[in-house]
Amino acid sequence: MIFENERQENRRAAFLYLVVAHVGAIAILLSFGVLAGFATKSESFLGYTFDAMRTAQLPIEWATAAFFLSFFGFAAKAGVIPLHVWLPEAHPVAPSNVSALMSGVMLKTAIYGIVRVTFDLIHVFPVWWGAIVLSFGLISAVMGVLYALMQHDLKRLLAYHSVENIGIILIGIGLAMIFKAFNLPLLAALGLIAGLYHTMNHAMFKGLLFMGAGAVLHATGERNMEEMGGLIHRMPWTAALFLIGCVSISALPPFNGFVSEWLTFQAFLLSPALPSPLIRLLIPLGAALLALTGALAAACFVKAFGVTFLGHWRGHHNPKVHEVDWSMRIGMLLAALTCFGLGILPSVFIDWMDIIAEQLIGTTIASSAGRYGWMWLTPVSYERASYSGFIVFVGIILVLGIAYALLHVRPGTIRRVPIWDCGFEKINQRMQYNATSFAMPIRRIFGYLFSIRERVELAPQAGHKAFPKKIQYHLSIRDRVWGWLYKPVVEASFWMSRKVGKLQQGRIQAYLIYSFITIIILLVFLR
Amino acid sequence: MSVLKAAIVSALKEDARFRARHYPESVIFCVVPRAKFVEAGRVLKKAYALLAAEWATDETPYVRGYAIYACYRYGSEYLIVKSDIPLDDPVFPSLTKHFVPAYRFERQIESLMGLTADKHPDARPWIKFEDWPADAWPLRKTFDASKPLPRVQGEYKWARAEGEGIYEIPVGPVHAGIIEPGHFRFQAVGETIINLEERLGYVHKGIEKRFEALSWDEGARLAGRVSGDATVAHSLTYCMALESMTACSVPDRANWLRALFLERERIANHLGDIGAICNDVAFAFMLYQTMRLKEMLLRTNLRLFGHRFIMDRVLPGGVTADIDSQGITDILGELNYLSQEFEKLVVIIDENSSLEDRTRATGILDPETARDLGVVGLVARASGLNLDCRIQNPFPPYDRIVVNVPVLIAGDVHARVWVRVEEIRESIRIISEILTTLPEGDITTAVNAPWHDTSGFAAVEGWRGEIIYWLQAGPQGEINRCMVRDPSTLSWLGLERAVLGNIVPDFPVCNKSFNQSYSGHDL
Amino acid sequence: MIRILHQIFRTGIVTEPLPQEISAEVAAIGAELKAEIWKRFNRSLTIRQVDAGSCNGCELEIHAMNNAIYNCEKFGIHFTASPRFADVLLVTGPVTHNMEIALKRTYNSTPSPKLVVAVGDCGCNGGIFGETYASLGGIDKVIPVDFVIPGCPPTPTDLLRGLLQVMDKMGGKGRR
Amino acid sequence: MNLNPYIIELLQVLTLLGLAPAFVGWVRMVKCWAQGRTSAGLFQPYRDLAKLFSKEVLLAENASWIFRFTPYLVFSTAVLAGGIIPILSLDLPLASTADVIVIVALFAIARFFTALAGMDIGTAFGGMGSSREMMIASLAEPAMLMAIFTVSLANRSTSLSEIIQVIYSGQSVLRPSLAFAFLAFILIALAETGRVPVDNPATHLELTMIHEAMILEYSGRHLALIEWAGMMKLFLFVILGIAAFAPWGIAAKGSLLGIPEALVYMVLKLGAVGIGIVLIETGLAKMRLFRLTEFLGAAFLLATLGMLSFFILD
Repeated sequence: MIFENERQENRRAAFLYLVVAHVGAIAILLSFGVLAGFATKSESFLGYTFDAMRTAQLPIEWATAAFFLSFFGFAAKAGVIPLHVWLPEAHPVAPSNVSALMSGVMLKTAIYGIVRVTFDLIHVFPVWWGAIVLSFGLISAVMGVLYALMQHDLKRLLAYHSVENIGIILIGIGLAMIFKAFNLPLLAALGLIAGLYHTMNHAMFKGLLFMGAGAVLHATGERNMEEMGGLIHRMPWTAALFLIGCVSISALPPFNGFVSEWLTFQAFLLSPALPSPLIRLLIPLGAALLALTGALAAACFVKAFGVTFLGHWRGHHNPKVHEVDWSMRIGMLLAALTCFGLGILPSVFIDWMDIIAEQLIGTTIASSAGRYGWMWLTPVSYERASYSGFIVFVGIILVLGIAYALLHVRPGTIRRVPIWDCGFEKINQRMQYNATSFAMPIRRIFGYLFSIRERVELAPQAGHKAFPKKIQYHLSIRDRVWGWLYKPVVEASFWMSRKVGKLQQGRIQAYLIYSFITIIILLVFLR
Repeated sequence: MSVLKAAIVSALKEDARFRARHYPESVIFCVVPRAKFVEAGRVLKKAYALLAAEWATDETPYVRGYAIYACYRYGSEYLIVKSDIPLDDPVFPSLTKHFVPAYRFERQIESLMGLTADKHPDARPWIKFEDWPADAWPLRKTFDASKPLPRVQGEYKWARAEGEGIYEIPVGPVHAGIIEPGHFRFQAVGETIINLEERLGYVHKGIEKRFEALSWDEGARLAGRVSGDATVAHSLTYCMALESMTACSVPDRANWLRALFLERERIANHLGDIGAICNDVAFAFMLYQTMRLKEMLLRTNLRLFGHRFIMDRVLPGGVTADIDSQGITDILGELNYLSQEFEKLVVIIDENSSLEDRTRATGILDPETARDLGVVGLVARASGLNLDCRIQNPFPPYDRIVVNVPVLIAGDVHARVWVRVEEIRESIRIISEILTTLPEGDITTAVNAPWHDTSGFAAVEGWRGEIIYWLQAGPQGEINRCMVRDPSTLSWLGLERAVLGNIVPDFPVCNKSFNQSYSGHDL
Repeated sequence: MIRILHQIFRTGIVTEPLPQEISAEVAAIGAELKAEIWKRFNRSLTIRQVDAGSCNGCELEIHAMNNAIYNCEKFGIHFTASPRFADVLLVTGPVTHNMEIALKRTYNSTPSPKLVVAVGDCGCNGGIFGETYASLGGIDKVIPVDFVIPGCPPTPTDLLRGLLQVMDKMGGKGRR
Repeated sequence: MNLNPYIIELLQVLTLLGLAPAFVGWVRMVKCWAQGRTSAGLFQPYRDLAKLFSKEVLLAENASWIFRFTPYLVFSTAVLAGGIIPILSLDLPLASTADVIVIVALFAIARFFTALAGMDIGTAFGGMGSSREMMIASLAEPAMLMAIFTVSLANRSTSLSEIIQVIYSGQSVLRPSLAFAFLAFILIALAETGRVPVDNPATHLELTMIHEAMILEYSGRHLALIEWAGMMKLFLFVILGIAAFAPWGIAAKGSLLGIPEALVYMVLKLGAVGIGIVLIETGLAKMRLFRLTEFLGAAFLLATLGMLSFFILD
């Protein structure tokens, strides 16, 4: 993390990461302490083993405490909103392969932790835990993708998408928890598999995208998308592979992102049976927000790919951009192939994953999901829903091929001409859309979620504002969570330390009084 | 004594010389030294005058060097200030500090006449593109207009917005619709327009120079083609300027017929505009309805007057198309039908909330800015400025007709639509009045050639607004200079301001609601 | 809405058949078009209108061609935003010095097979604006012109008739 | 092996390819009448397409493979969707390949690539169109899914054929949730197919365009494919609405003879929908771009309300 530590922002990010990681780790340890403590009742301490913890019979208050401590801890590690602030700071400054690894593995350990603690160690829990997890998942998903849309730093954008994807995973897990609490094991397995499938997908496509971003960074020395453009001509491999990542993460068939989103939707659609009125309100809202997330993610990746790889070069300097070497290409290629494989052969992979569901929930969905062979994915039953990524893929390719062949029977001429520019010949790189502009409509629609400041300054030319000579435009977008949550904490701690500083007057009497008061308080409360 | 003259006299004392040989005599003409040119402007500004036009002449045929003119307007008064400029020092003081519209007038003078505007903040040429040779000043007498211009390398410096996420939209010259060419450069962030800069001049056909090569009669034909949609108004203004120079008394019937043509032109164009504005917000139903009515008018024009736009029917000395009693009955019947149909459409426009939603608060040109920029015509009247030559400077027969022009204060697209609606109603009424009181008599009279070194001025309210022609006869009685000021020259400025803060997709409807002439501006 | 419907039914269909008498003959400048490919353009003609410097009189009449009475759409003629979609460039002129490059670029941006139809007296030869420093004269001074429709401005009937003759010359005989 | 389903599948795709332009022709025809003029006839879109296929292709100098690939992809996703949505019969071998969610996603792929193609050339208009399209999609697509979900919940399946079968078997009852979903669907269909009041398919103004702004650079056969796909999309959205809310008349499983009857029903329904579209387009002006938020927000809200009312009332 502190790899390129000469820069201020790197150190800030690293510090932030350390703080969050530590606070999170403390929470997790506390949670394990609670679990282990109840498991063994101190006389025969078996140590912090999962086997020991599993046997614990917790009173509900302590179980809740343990769950929320571990959820808080893992959520901080995973970057769930509002504990996400370190993530977009850390990813951009980390080397790209580390970013790929971070999103591929570290975020996943957090998911592993949540699943392990909830389903395995505590394993009996009330519905509202699931509702909480689902809610955090939804907020993370929607806010994550919205924040991502506002970014024009490619790696920051991807980092915010990690927040979104963690959200989607938590939606699946939350649903599974709700179903499990209502004792609907098949549906719980579906939700869990959906979440875990997305975990796997995310590792693949986010790894691919970070590698792609790294390749771009390597080739251009730029992270800011506003300074890029037209890279598809100079980095055709990276572009094509990055595009596969974009399509995957945007949940478009026949790639893998769609499979897990589809499974999550199916889990949502199977929930009318639930008896709780609160959940009945949450489920439709959840489905709506998940749908919104998917659509916004597509918008975001049209922006990311379109601005980075398409159009003309936007930058002021003009580096010699060239394709990355084969080792990087192969890395991306493998990830892309996995994305594709996960997309068209989901029943095969679900078959492999079913063991988890069996262990944690006691049911598998593979038998129903793969009942009609490897081509078909039928999570519950053939009548309810079915999807065949393979046939969709073959169908598209087939029609595409036929159309292409039919149209190229006669030799058609293709002529390369200048851009149609309304007859105005002096086109420059400024005359194309950029990332900030692309996101502007969405920024305007969801603007109330951010604190956005816009300002236009005119330097008048003729003493009249009708003829400006120079116009300066300022735009600042801030994460509201920072202002709401962290800034007060930071300010409060500064205030505290100032106050505490005042207490430290260096006189022995004062310190004696402090210790005296402390002892009295302790005595009063801890009798 | 008129207000403007009094202001000039009290400020400049003997420096201002009031000269004859400029017609009509109701328009005050004074000559001031070059050093006092701006002072005169300042004084007139304090007297609440607006700058109507500014132009330059090459008076070398009279061995006088160049001259700069500024025409001011206040209420029903026009006052023209002239300063002579020596040949060897072609510099004139800039009025831009006091009058915003001078901004473009002076750039144009600098580009086409080669007189430098002193203290003008913007040295970029206007209409003269960057690929013209720098010393190509077409309005100078020494310029050979018959040869094509060579192209040179050059660059136009656009106003440029800086900041994160700013991009530029170049639109035109070849626009997507069936529109004239012009270039608009937006500085935008996403959909928000940060700045709009117009760059016109694509249809510069050298009209002002062309006039100098034509006879006075041919000039009327050319004037009719300055802006095809306002052909009657342009040729009428030209003719009136010429007639004032030659002391020609136009038969009364001709005057009334001219007004008839003018009002018919107004109705036809307003109908088309209302439909087109609705069509720009995808309310195509209205376009087809209004175009149907417009077509009806144009066909009657063709049948009765021999041309759909009544082009070339107004000539010096009168008109060339008359109307008989059958024609009068036809037009009255047609107007009756038109009025009924139109009122039905107005109700639909008025009641359609989706339409109103698009037009209200879109493209606001507030009254203060409108006054600053000196916009004219219906754009001004939609922004609270009561400017109409038919009332303030009534030329015959409007001195005998009561005209009630609508003035709205909102300055948005809706107001501009509504001004048009009200004007159509008013024009229908005026035409009925004209036809019922049309005097008998000749429709044309002979026009003498103007005396040398006389100049004539006329201002006519075309459908867009005030059109000004200023003619100067040469030593041989030929056209030495013909200054054309289409209302577009001023009102284009309003568009740049009106779209600020609007979103990009609202620009077309703003533009259409102004509907300024490119050809009339570029000349 | 009721009012709109009422107006629609009251108005009815106002499109008129094209009068048979020909007031202006379209003049072919280019070679006869006999290629098989042109047959496809019969009753489907996409037009990109370019004002290369006209006084906007011709534009008014081209607009009128679209109205319900002449209704050029009935013949499969429609106007388009991008020259990439176009078959015909309908150019009004004179070509000004300042529009010359833009006109050439538009021509170059139109996929072949394509036709250029010059509209109006100015489009034919510069009209009253003549050939000066600013006006280059007729359209054919800048891009190859296939047909001209003269008139100042040509009436919508002339325009429509001209375009239909262009379609005829291109091949098959379409229904009127 | 029973070949009937495969014949029906083929028939379906041919119907889609063949009738989509005619439907657009019909809409234009009715619109012309409403504007008081005669039209170019039902078959004008065919003539336009045929002509475009024979024209030269112009490519901008910096067009990448994405620009050339997109028309084919857009076309093939539309055709594939046509093989899945029951147009004439429920007897579709492809029907289980994809449910409604996948169909929505198929349209999303087409849009994703069209938006990319709009940005490929690097003009202001293309990017503007892409940005607007994605903005609208990001609001319309969730609303669409919600409306569809309500229907699926009511009929306990996300597969369209199954939904229709449930409606046919009389198990489906009229619910308030379906009314909400239907209203939402109408609004969304207008948005997704780029009709007034969201987009104006007849506009010439590049600054106000949405869909057309992205394809301004296309020509020749590429343009023809995109136009054809656009027509199919309109057709399919209408069919989708019919299938989800009023499928009566469609041929049941295993019946080849029901097809002609289904065709007649479909043509009648399409005719009526065409008139409906024209009424909306005649009576409304296009909305201001950011009014669309309210329009689509209303659709989203309606759809969510539909689903909520299903969860709470049923």
